[in-house]
Amino acid sequence: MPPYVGSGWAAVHHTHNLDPLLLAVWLLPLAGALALWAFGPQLRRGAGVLGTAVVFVCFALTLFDVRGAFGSPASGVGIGNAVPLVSWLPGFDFGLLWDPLALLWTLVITGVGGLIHLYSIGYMAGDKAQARFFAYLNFFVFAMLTLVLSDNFVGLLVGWGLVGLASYFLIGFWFYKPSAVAAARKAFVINVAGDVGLMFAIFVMFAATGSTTYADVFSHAGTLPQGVILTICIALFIACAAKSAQLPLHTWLPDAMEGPTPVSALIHAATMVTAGVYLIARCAPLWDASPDARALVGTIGALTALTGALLAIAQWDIKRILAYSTMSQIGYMIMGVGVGAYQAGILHFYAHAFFKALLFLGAGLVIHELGDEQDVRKMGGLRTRTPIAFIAMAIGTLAIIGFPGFSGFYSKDAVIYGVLERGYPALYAIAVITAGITGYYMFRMIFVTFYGRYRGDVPDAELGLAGRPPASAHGHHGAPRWLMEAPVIVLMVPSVIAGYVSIGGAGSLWMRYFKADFASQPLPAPPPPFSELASTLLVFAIVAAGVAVAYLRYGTAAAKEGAVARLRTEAARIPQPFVRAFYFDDLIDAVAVRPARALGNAFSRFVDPHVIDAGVTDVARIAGRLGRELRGIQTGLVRAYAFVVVGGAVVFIAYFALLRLPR
Amino acid sequence: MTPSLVIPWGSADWTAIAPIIVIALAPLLVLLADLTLPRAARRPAALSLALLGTAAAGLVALAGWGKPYVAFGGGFVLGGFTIAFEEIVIVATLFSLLMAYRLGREDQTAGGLALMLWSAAGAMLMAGAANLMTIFLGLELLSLGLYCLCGLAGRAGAREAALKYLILSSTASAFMLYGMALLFGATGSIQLSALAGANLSAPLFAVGVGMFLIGFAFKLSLAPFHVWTPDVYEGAPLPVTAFMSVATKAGALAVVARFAYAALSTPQSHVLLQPLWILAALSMLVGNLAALAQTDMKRLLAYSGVAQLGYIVAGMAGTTAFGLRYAIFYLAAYTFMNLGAFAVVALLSHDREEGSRLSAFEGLGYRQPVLAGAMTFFLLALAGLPPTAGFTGKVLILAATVGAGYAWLAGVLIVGTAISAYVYIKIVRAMYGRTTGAEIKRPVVPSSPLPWIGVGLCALATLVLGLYPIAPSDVLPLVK
Amino acid sequence: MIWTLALAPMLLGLLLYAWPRSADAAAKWFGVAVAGCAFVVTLLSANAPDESVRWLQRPFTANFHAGLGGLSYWLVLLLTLTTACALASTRISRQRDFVAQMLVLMGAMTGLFVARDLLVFALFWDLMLIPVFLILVAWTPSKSSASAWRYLIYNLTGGLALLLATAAYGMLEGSTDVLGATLGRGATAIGPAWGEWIFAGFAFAFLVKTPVWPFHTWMPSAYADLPPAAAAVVSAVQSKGGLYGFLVVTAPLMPEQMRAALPLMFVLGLVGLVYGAVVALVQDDAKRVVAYSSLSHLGLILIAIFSGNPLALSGAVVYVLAHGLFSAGLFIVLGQVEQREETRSIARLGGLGARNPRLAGSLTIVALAALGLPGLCGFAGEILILTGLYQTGAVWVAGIALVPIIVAAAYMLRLFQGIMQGPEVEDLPERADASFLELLAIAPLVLAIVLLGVNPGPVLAARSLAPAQLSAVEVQR
Amino acid sequence: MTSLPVDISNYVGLSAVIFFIGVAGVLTRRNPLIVLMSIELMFNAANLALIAFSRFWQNNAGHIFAFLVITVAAAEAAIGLAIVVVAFRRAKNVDVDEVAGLHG
Repeated sequence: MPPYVGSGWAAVHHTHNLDPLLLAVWLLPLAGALALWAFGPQLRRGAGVLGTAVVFVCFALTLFDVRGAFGSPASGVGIGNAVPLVSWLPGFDFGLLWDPLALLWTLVITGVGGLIHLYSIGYMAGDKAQARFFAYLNFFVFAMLTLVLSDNFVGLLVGWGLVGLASYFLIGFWFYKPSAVAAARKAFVINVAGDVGLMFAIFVMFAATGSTTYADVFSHAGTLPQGVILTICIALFIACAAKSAQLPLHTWLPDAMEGPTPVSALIHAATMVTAGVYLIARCAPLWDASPDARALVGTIGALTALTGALLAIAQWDIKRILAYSTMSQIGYMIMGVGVGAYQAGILHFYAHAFFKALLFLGAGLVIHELGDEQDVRKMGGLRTRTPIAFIAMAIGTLAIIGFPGFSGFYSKDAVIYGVLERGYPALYAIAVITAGITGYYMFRMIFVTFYGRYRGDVPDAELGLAGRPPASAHGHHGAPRWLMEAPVIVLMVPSVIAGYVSIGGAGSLWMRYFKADFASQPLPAPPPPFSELASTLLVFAIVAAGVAVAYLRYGTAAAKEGAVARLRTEAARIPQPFVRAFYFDDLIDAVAVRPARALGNAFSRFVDPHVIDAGVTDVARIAGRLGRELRGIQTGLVRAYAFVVVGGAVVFIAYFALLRLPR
Repeated sequence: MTPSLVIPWGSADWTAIAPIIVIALAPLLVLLADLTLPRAARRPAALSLALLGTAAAGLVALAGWGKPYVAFGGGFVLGGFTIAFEEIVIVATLFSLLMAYRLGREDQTAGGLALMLWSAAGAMLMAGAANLMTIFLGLELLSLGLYCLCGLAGRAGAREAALKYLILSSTASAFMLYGMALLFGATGSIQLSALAGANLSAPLFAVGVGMFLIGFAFKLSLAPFHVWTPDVYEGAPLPVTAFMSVATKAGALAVVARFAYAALSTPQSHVLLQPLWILAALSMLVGNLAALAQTDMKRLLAYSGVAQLGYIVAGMAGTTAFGLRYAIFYLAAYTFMNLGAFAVVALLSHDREEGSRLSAFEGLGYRQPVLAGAMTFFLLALAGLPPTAGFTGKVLILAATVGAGYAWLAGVLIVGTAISAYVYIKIVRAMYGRTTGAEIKRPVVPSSPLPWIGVGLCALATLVLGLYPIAPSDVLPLVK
Repeated sequence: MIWTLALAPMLLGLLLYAWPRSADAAAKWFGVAVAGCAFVVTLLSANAPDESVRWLQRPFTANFHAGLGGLSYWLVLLLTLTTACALASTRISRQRDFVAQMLVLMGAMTGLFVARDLLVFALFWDLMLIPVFLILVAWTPSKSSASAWRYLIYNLTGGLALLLATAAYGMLEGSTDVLGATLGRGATAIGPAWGEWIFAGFAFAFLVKTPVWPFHTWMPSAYADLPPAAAAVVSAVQSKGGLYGFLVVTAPLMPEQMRAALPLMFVLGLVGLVYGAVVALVQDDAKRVVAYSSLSHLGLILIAIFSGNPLALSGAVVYVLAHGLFSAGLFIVLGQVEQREETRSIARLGGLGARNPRLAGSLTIVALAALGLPGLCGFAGEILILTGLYQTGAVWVAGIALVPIIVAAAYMLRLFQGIMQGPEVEDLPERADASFLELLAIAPLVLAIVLLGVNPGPVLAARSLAPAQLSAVEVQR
Repeated sequence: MTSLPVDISNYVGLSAVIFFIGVAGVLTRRNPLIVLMSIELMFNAANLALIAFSRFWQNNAGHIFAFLVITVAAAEAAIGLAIVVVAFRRAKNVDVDEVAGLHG
């Protein structure tokens, strides 16, 4: 094993001072959530303001520490320190860890989160339960911070579970909708499956190292057997797959779009679903030590990216398009961090958080404007009706397809080339193709939504939409429009510039930020057959091709004219595998859900009453029958009794008469 | 043997049987009072005198504690063992008397009370009897009184019970007597202690033991010699049933115990007692199973008694010293819990109907919570549930059987107890369960409040014995 | 003092029958006050010295020996807390009689948990069946009392086995005063000749009481028919008697037999774990869902106890308490739902959350604790148990035991969503949301659920009555 | 102990025969009076055995016992007849099989 693996973790400085700043950042959202939960009804409109303020305060406090990330680990408090909190048993110690990785995630959670809170004030203004909504949002922020700030795997698991819970709450926020209830349950159960993976990883690492803290586990990373590390990595990756919607545990993510749009933006795009990326980056020492794990995770990431992109093509719901695109983009990130291109993968997370939040919030503006209409077939021509949304989504689209100058360009190219650099040409090929498909489906969405003629007044039947349940409006009124537009506008900026931090190669701000976190590993020989520039050009060409196809199909004047008929036939012609999302739901249903229910029914209807209980009831029945038989013997006739007595006596005497005792 | 005109027995011999003399003389006073006193005072006076006489006998018996003596040339042995059984008989008599205010017709009451005391005297004689002749005498004294007592109610059932008891019990007595004759023939002595040295291989002896045990298995209602019990218990008047359920058993048990411990205590002779333990096991099962289907409280208690006697006899399995102690302890516990249950039944009876149908208990928990509570307590005790003497007694019996190496008997005991739970708790359920439709309204006019004393004292004793078990400790040396 | 804790509630309960019928409603608060006082007194007597009164000297020594150390302390706290909460939330006909029975039950169970003598343990073991049976027959909705009989016969059979084993143990060892660490000689391990039988007796009683598959069929009907308050106490505390027994009776006294029984117990526990989970998935009666979920959870604890791993044992203790807290909470909240809507059918209920947010909130928290949400008490137990199991080398056991966690999420959400979410059902009675008092009744449980989940530290130290004895069975690998 | 002398075994054999005649009578006869007589027969069989053994052992105890038994049997007969009279006072037939009101 190379000695560098995990060596940095020995240097983690444990302080016994509780960093008040850190504690405040961590606990304020919890306090906010509790306050909103307890006093929500009294707060009325103030609930949103309170919730938003709390998150922005956390963001501000976090900013104080950014500078520390570039210096050396300070003594006392600040970046680079672990703060112990509670200890259950040896090996089960809980504390907070404040390092660049955690800081970055905290910034995104509180920053993007704050903006989405702000946006929600407007979006949820008409909802009676908005205090509850903000309580959940604040709770989510707390949970996510727990996840990223924990200095150990059990604490991570706590955060991991709590974000799943927050996600459940928010997906099922409109709990009177059966579809939302089902989606929430699905999301939660699949996330618990992920939690279970993480638990298994904890078992293995505890058995191997006797501890669950990052520092202890990672300092053993170099000495553990390959098999153990691979087991840990696979178990951890199950958790990542569930949380970050990787194959085959991704099926909950599109359904999760049942939640309010800000939720989709915050949880199911910007933050929670990238927890898997965080986890792998956090566990870099383990992945560094296991080439098999790298190959596996990289492959699944790539396949997820491709699957997501392919499925996004066939969607009509604007949020589901974005959901599949999220899945696809997280596939990129996972592939990046999976193969060891940590900085690139994280950069993609960082950029994606902005542009995907922007896309969702833009979509939210549209949905809001159209009274909760989410089907793009009922849209069209919205460029002028919702200009801010159009601009936002255009910027977001350009960013996501990697248009030069936009944030996605830097991050995605870094990931794609990083994969090639680390010797995975097959994955590279998938990544490049996926980029092309991304260009196609994103522009398809833009064209169908914003160009052409507005189709909201076209009868459903003409669009091939007959039979769908009516959209239920959650009631929008009251809030000024700028309240929603302001965060969108703010988000446009980082969506463009977020990638600039990585300009400058190895000496860039980005690389310096992570200098202590990811050991630089030698790249495998031979070097890639072509340079990064060539790769960039190749990707650009393929993306351009994808965009071009989208333009030809949806963007030309002719296409715009015949949109209604065209959409109708196209919807009918989508191949079945795409409609059924490649049968993943059916697979899970057939493998897990139905057998479990069948087993349960068999046990409760047959085994319990007719097998286990049968013996017991039989005994009772036999006893009762014997009792009645004995009653029958008792005829009341004296001579019968005398016969019994004498008969007994004869047997009795016979025993004694036949007894032969030794003298 | 030199003939002598001097009666060979001194005052110590008479002192030894003083309690028996007291309880045998008291009926004379009872009858005298019945003859002389005005009509209205007869019943109370007769009952008071009977109670006083019995209590006096109890005190006199206690005075003999710690003064072991072999009286009447080995015919009667006084010791802790004897006194323990005597006291149990006396307690049973006292509680039965408390229920006996309306025993028979008004002009029959005094006679009935007298007969009960004489029967008690017979049982007490059995407690101390140490030769075959006194055993026979005690047994017949006990039985003859009971034959009459059984018929003392104005029901056809009572007469039937008397007839059945007469025929079957006499037959059993005849078996026992013939067994005694064979034992005498095999050893040439009527002393139980002389049997200890007998030639075990002689068939005469073995068959004698067998026939002797049959007689007592009948008296103890051990299955399958229990067939008479339910009918007789059901037919006889309630106080008589209560008396029989304890006093007869105590007397017979004393004889069996003495026989087992004094005559057959050698390891070689254990095989002669083996059938007794098998009968005990059978009784536990048959008694509890048969009780399952009963709807009359007296019949149910009859079968329950069959099972309870099975437990007691099982305690003596292997004739260990501690086994005897715990058997006596359990007998004492059984006395209180059983008589307590009878006292509750007595309180439920009114007019001519004895409150012994199970339907009389339905909804009792809501009509008479205290009485129902007491009944629950006694039933729990009979079922061997804490915190009662029944629980402690059962632990001790289990310990005794396991300690003596009769684990299979302990196993049967557990099975029997499990069945019995249903029997007893069924009544608890009737008292507290949801009643069908409107709650049953029954006029409760107890014929006499006296059984309340019995209920209270029995409950107290059942609780105290359960938590502070005073196991008679020095009974064994006095078994001869 | 310790015996007072057990006896006073029983006496007060019996005295309650003298309470005037006209003040039926107030009887409940009397009960809450008694249970609350018991809780406070227990809380304050963490270091109370053992108490002993002589009972039997022959055929073996048995004393009324009580101690409040170790696990006893926590279980009595759990008992008194859940009783107080359950009584406070109860609304039932003939309240006076009900409270009286509940107090007797509480006293009897206190006696069980403080007993340091096997025979006294067995005494209270049987005693605590009686009030539950009486409650079942008197307040059961059906006339047949089938559930009551099932409960009684199963548990009594177990109790008798326990009694026989205790008597045999006493005869062999000469004393049953062996559970405490401070008094009496240290118990010796029983040899193989009798040990198996005695262990079998104990184990049977404990398995039935817990209950462990396949001895569980008394449980669903009993839990379904018991009034919610009683179901809460029985499932939360009484069923812990079995696991407690394994922890404090067989583990220290019969380590050899424990080890020998390990494969069997692992199988029973695992089967129960999966069986309970999948059956809970398809039950329509809300209380039966909880009942079968208990079967699943308790199977895990059984495995943990038998594994002998220190970590798993610590986890078992946490999970014993955790299960007590959340199952009590579940039954109480479901009882409040049933009171309002007069049904427990998940298919029939729905959408209550819209008008009963407080009720929904309560149910959310307890259901989350039950499904093992990280951060709440159920998780703390699960992770310690499973980590310990894996550490012992029971890799497959730990792996299989993970599956029911996923199923638990499914059935608990099905329970919660089926009742609280979805469209409102038209023809259900409309009743007010949980009152402030009802919230207050559940609040202590919720607080305990969170506290235990965040820091089970103080509980972890209390793995047994006598830590020194337990080390004998700790299998270090 | 060796087997009994010939003469004693005759007595014992006779008593056994009488005893079993009594048993058979109890089992087969339906008239309660004859049943009572059969029981007396069993008692007297025992008496015979007692006296025979008493002579064999040269021991008075058996004789005394026999007298006791005779006395007791007399008392028992008296009570028995009384009970029979009471039990069958209102019955047409004197038959023990008619008396079966208590059963189960």
